[in-house]
Amino acid sequence: MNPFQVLIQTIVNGLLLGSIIALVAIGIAIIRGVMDMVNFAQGEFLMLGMYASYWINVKWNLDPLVSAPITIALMFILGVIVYKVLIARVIEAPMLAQMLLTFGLSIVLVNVGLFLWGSQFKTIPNVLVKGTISIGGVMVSLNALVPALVSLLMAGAVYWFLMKTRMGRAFQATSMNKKAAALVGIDTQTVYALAFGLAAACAGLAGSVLSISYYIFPGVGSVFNLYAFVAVCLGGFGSIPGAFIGGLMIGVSDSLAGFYISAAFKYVVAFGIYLVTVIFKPKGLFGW
Amino acid sequence: MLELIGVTKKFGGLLANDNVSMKVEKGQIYGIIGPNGAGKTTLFNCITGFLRPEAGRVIFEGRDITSMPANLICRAGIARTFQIVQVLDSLTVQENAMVGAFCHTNSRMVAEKKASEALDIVRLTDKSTSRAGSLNIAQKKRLQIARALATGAKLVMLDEAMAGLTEAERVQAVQIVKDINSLGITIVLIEHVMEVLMPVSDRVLVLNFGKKIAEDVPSSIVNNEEVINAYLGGHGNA
Amino acid sequence: MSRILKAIILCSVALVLLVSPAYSKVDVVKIGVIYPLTGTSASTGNDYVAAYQLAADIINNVTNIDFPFAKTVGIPSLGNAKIEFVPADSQGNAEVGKAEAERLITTIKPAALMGCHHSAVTKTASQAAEQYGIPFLCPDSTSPALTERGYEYFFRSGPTDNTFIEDAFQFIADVDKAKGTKTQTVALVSEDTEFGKNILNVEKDLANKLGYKIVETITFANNSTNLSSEVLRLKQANPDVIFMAAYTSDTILFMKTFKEQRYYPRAIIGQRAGFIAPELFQTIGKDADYLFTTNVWAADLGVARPIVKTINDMYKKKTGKDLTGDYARAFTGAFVMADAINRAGSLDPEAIKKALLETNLPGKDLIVPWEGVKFDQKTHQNMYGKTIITQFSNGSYKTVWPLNLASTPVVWPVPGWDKR
Amino acid sequence: MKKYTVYILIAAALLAAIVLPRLLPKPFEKHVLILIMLYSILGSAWNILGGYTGQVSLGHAVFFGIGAYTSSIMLIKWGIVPWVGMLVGGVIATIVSIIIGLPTFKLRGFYFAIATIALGEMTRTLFLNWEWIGGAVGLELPIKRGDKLINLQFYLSKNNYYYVLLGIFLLTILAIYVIQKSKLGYYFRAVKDSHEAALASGIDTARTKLVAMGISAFITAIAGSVYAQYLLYIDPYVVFSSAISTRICLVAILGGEGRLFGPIIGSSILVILSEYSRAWLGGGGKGVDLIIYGTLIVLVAAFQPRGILGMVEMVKAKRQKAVVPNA
Repeated sequence: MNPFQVLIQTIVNGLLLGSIIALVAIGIAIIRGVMDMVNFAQGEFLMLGMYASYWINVKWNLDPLVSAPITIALMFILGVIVYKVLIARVIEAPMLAQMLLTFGLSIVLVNVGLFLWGSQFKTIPNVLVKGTISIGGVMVSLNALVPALVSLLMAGAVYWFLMKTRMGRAFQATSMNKKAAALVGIDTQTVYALAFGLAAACAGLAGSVLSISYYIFPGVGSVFNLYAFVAVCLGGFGSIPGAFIGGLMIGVSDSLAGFYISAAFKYVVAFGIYLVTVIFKPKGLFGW
Repeated sequence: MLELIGVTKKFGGLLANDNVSMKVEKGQIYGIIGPNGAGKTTLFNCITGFLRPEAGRVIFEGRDITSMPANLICRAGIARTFQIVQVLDSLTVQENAMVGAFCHTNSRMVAEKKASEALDIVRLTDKSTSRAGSLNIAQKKRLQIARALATGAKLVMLDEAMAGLTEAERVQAVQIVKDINSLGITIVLIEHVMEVLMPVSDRVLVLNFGKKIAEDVPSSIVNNEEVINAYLGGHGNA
Repeated sequence: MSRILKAIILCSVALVLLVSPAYSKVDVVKIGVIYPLTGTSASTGNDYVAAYQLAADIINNVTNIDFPFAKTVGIPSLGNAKIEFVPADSQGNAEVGKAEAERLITTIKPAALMGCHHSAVTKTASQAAEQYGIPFLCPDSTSPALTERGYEYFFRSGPTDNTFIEDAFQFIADVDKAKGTKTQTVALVSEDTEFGKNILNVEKDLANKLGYKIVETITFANNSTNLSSEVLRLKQANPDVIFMAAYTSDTILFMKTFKEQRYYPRAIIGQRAGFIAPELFQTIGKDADYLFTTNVWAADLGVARPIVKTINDMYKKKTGKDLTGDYARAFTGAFVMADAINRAGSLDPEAIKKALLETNLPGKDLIVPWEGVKFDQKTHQNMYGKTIITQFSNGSYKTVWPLNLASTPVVWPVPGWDKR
Repeated sequence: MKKYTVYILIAAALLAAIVLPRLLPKPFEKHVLILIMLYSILGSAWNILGGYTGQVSLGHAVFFGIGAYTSSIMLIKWGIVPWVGMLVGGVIATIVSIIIGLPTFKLRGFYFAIATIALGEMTRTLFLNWEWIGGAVGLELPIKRGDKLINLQFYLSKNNYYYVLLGIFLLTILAIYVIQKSKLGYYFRAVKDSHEAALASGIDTARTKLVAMGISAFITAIAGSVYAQYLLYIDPYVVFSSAISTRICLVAILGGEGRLFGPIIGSSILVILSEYSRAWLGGGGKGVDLIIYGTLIVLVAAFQPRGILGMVEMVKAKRQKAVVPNA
């Protein structure tokens, strides 16, 4: 590979990684945007989504991409239940209580996963999409490309939903002014429950597409969680395009730093870029 | 005492304050009126250091305080309240006032004393051990004033201290403003309720769309053509 | 609300009260084994425990195999007392490992402690044992520093990183000669914990000493989300051989990324850990083929020595998996310990320590291909530990080096992705 | 009369704290006590910044690690007694906290919290690759037998570790109490409640936050030094782990953030629960202990968001309300 190809390859790798980070980040951004709280358990929802895909594959031999609607539906229901049972109790509470709850939830979910399915790494054999294509010497793995495309579509769809649909506007109204929203007949509790469900469903979709290329184990969520949070902050908490672009930026900086500087310091560089950005734009690139 | 020369503040393309000049004399009650969005609060923020004006100067007691940090402006002697009330919810009423009083003292005793005096003036002494978060809106507005007073300010700037109050509460608030003024403290008031502002003010500034359209004694303001057209005429009893 | 408060208080009180000492019966020899039973290395830890339990089964029951302690019940010199390996969870965390060591020492009164897979945990747990004067036998951690501390009660039956890496370079020299290749450049890839860094340091020294050119050195973050830039660097550096030290998750990700980038050097030589985890084959299947790893054990050693196969079959019956180098070492350690206790004829730590120092097990009593177990009198490091090199093929490890143990001819150089 | 009762209560609690390790003979119990004290200190230190001043840090392991590393390096490389290293570590941590604080205090709420997580991870990576201080291989502290206080290493009696930590804890509590009653304490709480009101009261909010962070970092580093002396082994995964940062924060929130005795309550519950549940259930390898641990956190958060002390206060308030109408 000549230096130019290497550069392109590095950027492509970064974009592919970034889009996976964005998949998780979008869910965090929805919850933050609508409910003004942060869900530290979003990575664990991703883990559950991956296991759902895995077990559906084991039991009915369905490819994760085929079973994605089932996974999404399951995760949506789970999200609504989690909201109703737990989150609803802290929605008015101070930030610390919300943090505490979602922290605890993530510990519980990881270990319930460990309890039920053991700690072995699992992957789904014989997925539909596999192989690598070479474009001018640049290698693009198809089962990494699928999550990237899905991530883009998901960001677009969620954005469209929030901006253009009636329900989406109700979400937005609620996020801007709860009392006013209630006055015009929006049931904020329902909106919150749906928003939480939607975020969990996003994690479900992310789990489906990620399970074709990544290994699955109970701690898989934490692998992505931190990067996803940084992406959301970088993009501006609550902004869907922000989360998406933040994810891509983190991915690309990780990849470039890993290749051109040092693999050992790639996290330092990626986080450093984030810190420098928020120091100059404290609410992130697209924050409001 | 306080002089503004050509203060201009932009938000993006929007001119929130356009070349505003004004002069407040010591001991005055100075009113600022204007319809919603006229730039009154922005002007307050520019004076008190919460915003940096793009152009113009703010002079307080002969000192240029333009773009000084808000906390230093407070130390220089200008204290303010907020339109959206900002009290320290988890502290008691007394403690809220003490936070202001610590501006010029390190001693708890002194701060306690100053705070009690301020609470006396705003008639909140009986509430001094309650949590500020448990007060009603009128009490919170008065508490803000107490905190401002406790800082030992020479100039107190009140942002809509009367808005949203009942008739009785408003009468009480006007009385408090007069009491404070009688202690020799200069006051700048923002209101859009004209009836409240006019009787107490010595001088009134009218803002519309960020521009100063008049500055005069109240009796002249109510007869000013431009004010009637732009403000009273267009918006009735706004 | 107050009901919850009460519940919480009750729970806490109950927790405190329930900490009663587990009474140790005289007729049971208890040995604490500390491994990561939760957390990212949990599956490894649990398989270790299974290996100890298999050892206990063989020692405690009459088993019709030709192996020490198999034909008798328990420890003969202690009135056939049964041996019990009591697991404790280190969570892979040094502080927890030490706390668990102390807890075991003071509650179950173990005759000895064993463990702990992660070198950092072994360091702190053995510290506790040293403080209490309890023998600590480490069968698995490979950090050379462990036996350089001059501890009185610390013994290690397994080989150290130095041995593994020296043998790996010897393997390259031998295979170069046999196949007529010439390996000149190497890349060193290590994860960033104690395990990886130790190996990296030893590898650097040896490569320089033996005249190999290091064209790339990479330390990567343990549990990475993505390793594509690391792989790209390797691809650009294009070394003849890649040396790699990684735990399971990263090994899986590395192999996937190598394939995605369609890159394979002449050979990849792993340093155990992720490369001998059963999940590697279970998750990436045939893509694991041709991987080399240093090792202490492989099932095909059973071809020459049936007892090895028998014991592997027993383990497989118990867990559904083959033994690996890790678990075979632990199993071996269990017998080293049983042997010492039997010779000591008492549970007194000093007697057991003395017996350990006098250990002299012949290679035929082991399932690992070592000359035997005999501890250096000063460092307490087993002097006879030995490496084998295995190559993955069809889901199992085939011994390819040393040549006298090889069951399969080595595939060298390894075919690229497009030629499989 | 009321003050009198308070004094008696304090004296009784102190006495209990001193006698407690004598009543618990098993080293594991002492280990638990030591951890409780350690996390009480850490939680109290966190409380200064997070509880009183309202800046939620999820990266306090940075200061903990700096403390642990400074005293260890000074001991190993130059043979300087850990007490000196401890103070130097505290000072270095304070300087680092100011360097971190200057840019990050512009960030509000979650942005600050996430930035501190990122900083924690960055610091750990730097230490992992910094060979001079041992890198990933870590540092083993030389064992000094003979239990001299000056060495801060107690080979025989774990009680001494506990008493050292108890002493530091009491000093911390005292310092916080004094601060609470002073102008600084009022300023901390003002900054937490309303940034605008604080500014308008003449408070230099940035400086106030820096002071809070500096004090908090100093105490955290001191605790880190003692921890290194206790474990006698440190590496970046041990002392810079995000799990420590999280736990420090949980301890303070669980007990009731911004309350003097919140951390010791939170730490008692959290440490006892996690240590004992692991001891009983951890051997199974199924994570049951952590399920219980997590569930407790969830329950407290969902049903008593203001922490245990918040709950106690609420119960008290209810009783008072119930009494008042009759009286």
